[in-house]
Amino acid sequence: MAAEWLKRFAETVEKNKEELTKLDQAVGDGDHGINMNRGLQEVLRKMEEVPADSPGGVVKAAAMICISKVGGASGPLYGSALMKIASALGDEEDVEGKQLTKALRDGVDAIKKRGRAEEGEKTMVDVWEPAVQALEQGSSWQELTEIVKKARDNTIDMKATKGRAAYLGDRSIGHLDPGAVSSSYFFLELACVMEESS
Amino acid sequence: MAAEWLKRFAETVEKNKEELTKLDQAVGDGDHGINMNRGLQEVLRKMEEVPADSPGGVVKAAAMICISKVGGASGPLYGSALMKIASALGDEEDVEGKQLTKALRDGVDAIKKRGRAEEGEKTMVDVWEPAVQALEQGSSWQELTEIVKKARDNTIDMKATKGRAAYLGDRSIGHLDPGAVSSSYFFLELACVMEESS
Amino acid sequence: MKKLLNNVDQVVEDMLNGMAAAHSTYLRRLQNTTVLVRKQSPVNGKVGIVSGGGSGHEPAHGGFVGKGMLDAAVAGEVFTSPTPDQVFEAIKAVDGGKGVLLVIKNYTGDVMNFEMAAEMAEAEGINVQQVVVNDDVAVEDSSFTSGRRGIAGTVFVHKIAGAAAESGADLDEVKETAEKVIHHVKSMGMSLSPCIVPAAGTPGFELAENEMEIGTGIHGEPGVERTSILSSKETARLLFDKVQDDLHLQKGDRAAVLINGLGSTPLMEQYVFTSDVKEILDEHGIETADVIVGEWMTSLEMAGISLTLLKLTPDLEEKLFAEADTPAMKRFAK
Amino acid sequence: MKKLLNNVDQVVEDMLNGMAAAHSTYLRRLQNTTVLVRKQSPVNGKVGIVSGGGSGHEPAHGGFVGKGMLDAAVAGEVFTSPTPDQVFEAIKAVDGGKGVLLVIKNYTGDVMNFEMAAEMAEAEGINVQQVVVNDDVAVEDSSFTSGRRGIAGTVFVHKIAGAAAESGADLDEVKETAEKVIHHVKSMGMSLSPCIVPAAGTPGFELAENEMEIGTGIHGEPGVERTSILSSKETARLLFDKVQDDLHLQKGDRAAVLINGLGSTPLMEQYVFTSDVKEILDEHGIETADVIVGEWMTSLEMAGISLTLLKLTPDLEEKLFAEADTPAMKRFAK
Ligand SMILES: Nc1ncnc2c1ncn2[C@@H]1O[C@H](COP(=O)(O)OP(=O)(O)O)[C@@H](O)[C@H]1O
Ligand SMILES: Nc1ncnc2c1ncn2[C@@H]1O[C@H](COP(=O)(O)OP(=O)(O)O)[C@@H](O)[C@H]1O
Ligand SMILES: [Mg+2]
Ligand SMILES: [Mg+2]
Ligand SMILES: [Mg+2]
Ligand SMILES: [Mg+2]
Repeated sequence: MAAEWLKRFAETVEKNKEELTKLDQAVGDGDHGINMNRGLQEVLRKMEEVPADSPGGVVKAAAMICISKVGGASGPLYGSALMKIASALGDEEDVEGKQLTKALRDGVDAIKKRGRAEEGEKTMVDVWEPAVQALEQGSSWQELTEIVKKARDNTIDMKATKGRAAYLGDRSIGHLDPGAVSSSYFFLELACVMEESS
Repeated sequence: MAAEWLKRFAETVEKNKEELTKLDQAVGDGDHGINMNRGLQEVLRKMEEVPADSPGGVVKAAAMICISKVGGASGPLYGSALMKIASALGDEEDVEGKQLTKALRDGVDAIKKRGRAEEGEKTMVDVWEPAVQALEQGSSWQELTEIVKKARDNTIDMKATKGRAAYLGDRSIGHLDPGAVSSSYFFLELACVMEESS
Repeated sequence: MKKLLNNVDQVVEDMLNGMAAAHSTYLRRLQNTTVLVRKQSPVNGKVGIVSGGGSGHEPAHGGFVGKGMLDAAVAGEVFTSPTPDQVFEAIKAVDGGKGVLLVIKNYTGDVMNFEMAAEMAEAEGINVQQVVVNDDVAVEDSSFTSGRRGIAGTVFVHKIAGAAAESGADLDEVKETAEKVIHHVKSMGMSLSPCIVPAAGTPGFELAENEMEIGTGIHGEPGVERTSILSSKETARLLFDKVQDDLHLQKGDRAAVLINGLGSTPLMEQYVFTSDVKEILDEHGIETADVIVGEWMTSLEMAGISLTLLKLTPDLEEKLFAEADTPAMKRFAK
Repeated sequence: MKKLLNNVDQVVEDMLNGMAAAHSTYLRRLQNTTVLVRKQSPVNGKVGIVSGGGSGHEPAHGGFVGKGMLDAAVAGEVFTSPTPDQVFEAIKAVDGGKGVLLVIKNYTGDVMNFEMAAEMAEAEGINVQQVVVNDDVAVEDSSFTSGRRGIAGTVFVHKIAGAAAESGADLDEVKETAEKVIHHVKSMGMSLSPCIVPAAGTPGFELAENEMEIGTGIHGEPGVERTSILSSKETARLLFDKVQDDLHLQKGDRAAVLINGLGSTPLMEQYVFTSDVKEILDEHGIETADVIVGEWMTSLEMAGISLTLLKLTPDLEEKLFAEADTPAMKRFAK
């Protein structure tokens, strides 16, 4: 499941690379699509070369690649999140819902710690936090999909106070946050994979 | 007469400044109009401030300004020509046709010497030489006008071997030489002034 | 996009090879990394100074590796912070036993990646300290946000902390010196045209023929205000006023000025601007101990300029004028 | 046209003031002229070296005024040779009794104006010699025409003749040294986009999005060939081949390389190109004694690059590495 999930995440990011870059040009420095795609393509290559034997193993390998290949803000953020998720998943071969939710909680906490960011600052946290909270409150995968999309779109009206968009002050309002959009792919693909496998 | 002539020359160059610059962009570095205009505007200012009392004096003052204000290739060339013309005119108050022709001969010779150029090299010499020869052969001012225009247009088909256009080799063919065009103004305005005063 | 290169994905790799080839008397590339280190690294008994960041700001930072400035520069992808493993390699390579100072420009990505590298180095017992440069007064200074960006003022940090390290100061002293520079240095920039990240292929923003952007960052981040084109004099006054609002230079103060072309602004225009800045400083009775003009912290081919003022104290001035010999900045001892 | 300036007609004036303000420890402006001279001029017992030309090539030539290079630089209007009276002022200011060498780039205008100045100086009893730099192999070498242009190779003439003069050589020796450099130096450039003369306001030529121009001059003169965009590797090979056709470097020869950005080509791209050039030189077994990368002889904001190779002899190499201290080029004695 984890391999399928990250594979689809990578594919979606690749497909939307230009879109992410355009969003980052509006409020940042225009490299978010490039950064994410560089790392995730490497994740794909690695998964083919040395398939990990547990979901935790898959995620851990992806974390290492994010840290060492992505760079920028998104590299350490996704990297730290995935690293914590991997730790929480351990090396069990099957992961059940609760454990996954718990792992994602560790992930979002890692992002908030590393990025010193809270909800409402127009960053990827604004997708991660509502998504994880929904799962914690027992939302279905179907419901998660809607919540993630809404959370993503909510960043439009926010004023950025963290990340590069913060330099724009009020001019950051009216744009989607690129990291929130890539994070929405992360959760949407997860929901997809989980629904299909359930 | 000399003052009127140079004044009209200056005005025509100013009017055609962009045209000259465009011609120089095609085969040179795009400053001929700017160079000539910078110098000739200064000539106008000087003529108003300290009117010279003889045609030779007017031309000499203009020569000095060309040398010290125009720069590039055209500065020393027009400057040297005008200097020799001034010498030939001396400080007499009236200049008759023959003396003028003789002076212009000294002028074109100065250009050829300073520029180490002959006819047919696609430079201002290709207007000066035919123009002076025509006067030497007794052409009327009316006839000079036609000869000068033709000489100017003849530079289109020439391949440049002197000046900046020479760097273009065969690609210089098909363009008017900017210095030939400014020189045509010089002779056309002279013809005009002489006709009117005759 | 018109660029002289071979492959957009290889541009940093190719560039680092070019830098190593051109400046082989100064520096070498650590194999399989994006790190340039001083030829003889580590320098024993000297605090090592490591800086770096996304590429596209050349000569920063590789051009400042050498005597009296940096021991290592870590290059990320274009406009993208380098990753922690690369920074860690740099730290290991330059630690001469007296510890290592990281000079970080204040961007979330840079801060996080360098911090992770510092954690890795500390785990290996290397003494690492860091300073974060945040000289860009275009951005509001607020403790609720990630704060101000680091831009061209970083060059003064390299120069002056580098002089401190070269003179044998210990890690705390070098860090203190760097922090003093950071405290005294303020910058602001503007741009006339955007730049194109090679892998993106399109400009980061667009400006009409009669527009300029005030307060642009060095990564093509949009600025804080868009106006119709101002003259050099007006621009100088606008940037000076903003910098001065923060720096409060007094009559009789000594300052160092750094005029930084962002990429495609010719030196001709930079010198016109210099002349206007000098006039304003003279008006205010500020003594210009040093005026540095050129390209130091660029933004690919962006057209634009930034103004940096450093308020000098005698100790900073002494270190500013200390000998330096690097590819991009050389200074004879006075 | 988007430029940072105040008045297109004042741009040279303003620029010279800026250069004088920024580099006051190196040079001063001769009042009411467009001449920058070494702070302490004339240097007694030293041959004076005067160069110059149209403006728009900064840092050339004012940036090379200082110890070990030029004694004076004369600035003309943008891309327009300075006038004889200005050159004459420079000659007078730097003659320290041992005579003055004029280093002229081979353009009809420059040659004529400098020659007229030399005539004026000789009339006043000053010993003046001149050399004409013609390193641009893009142009056919012919005695029927005005011959080849002088471009970035001029910087090597400044450096090496400057070292000769600094070492106390007499006028004939300095001239001979300069001529030897001229004989051994060849260059060729290309451009990706044109430049705009401020007073003209429109570009000198136009290039489509997929075109580049080979052999462009440094004044926006059209080049010799227009091709679709080549990679850096292909460009390096093309320029190298043309230069090598004339220079005939042999395996084991030592050469100095000067990579010159024409204005808006970022250092990033220049270093990519450097890496490709180095590879070609290595292939040919040519030893690169020195690689100089940056902006030395620009063409306003033109995008493009030129490659200059100087074939070294032991005496040229020694002078190339001699100490120099100027605003734009500094070199520590080895
Ligand atoms: N301090 C932070 N905390 C959480 N997320 C952040 C923070 N800073 C930036 N981000 C996220 O990172 C995204 C930008 O990533 P990217 O463009 O790859 O890096 P960079 O900003 O370094 O260019 C932003 O859209 C935002 O979602
Ligand atoms: N050697 C020469 N002899 C005669 N005329 C020349 C020579 N070189 C250039 N010219 C003339 O000068 C003109 C160019 O003048 P201008 O553009 O002002 O100077 P520059 O070429 O230095 O930019 C040419 O069009 C040509 O007519
Ligand atoms: Mg980004
Ligand atoms: Mg011209
Ligand atoms: Mg980035
Ligand atoms: Mg010219």
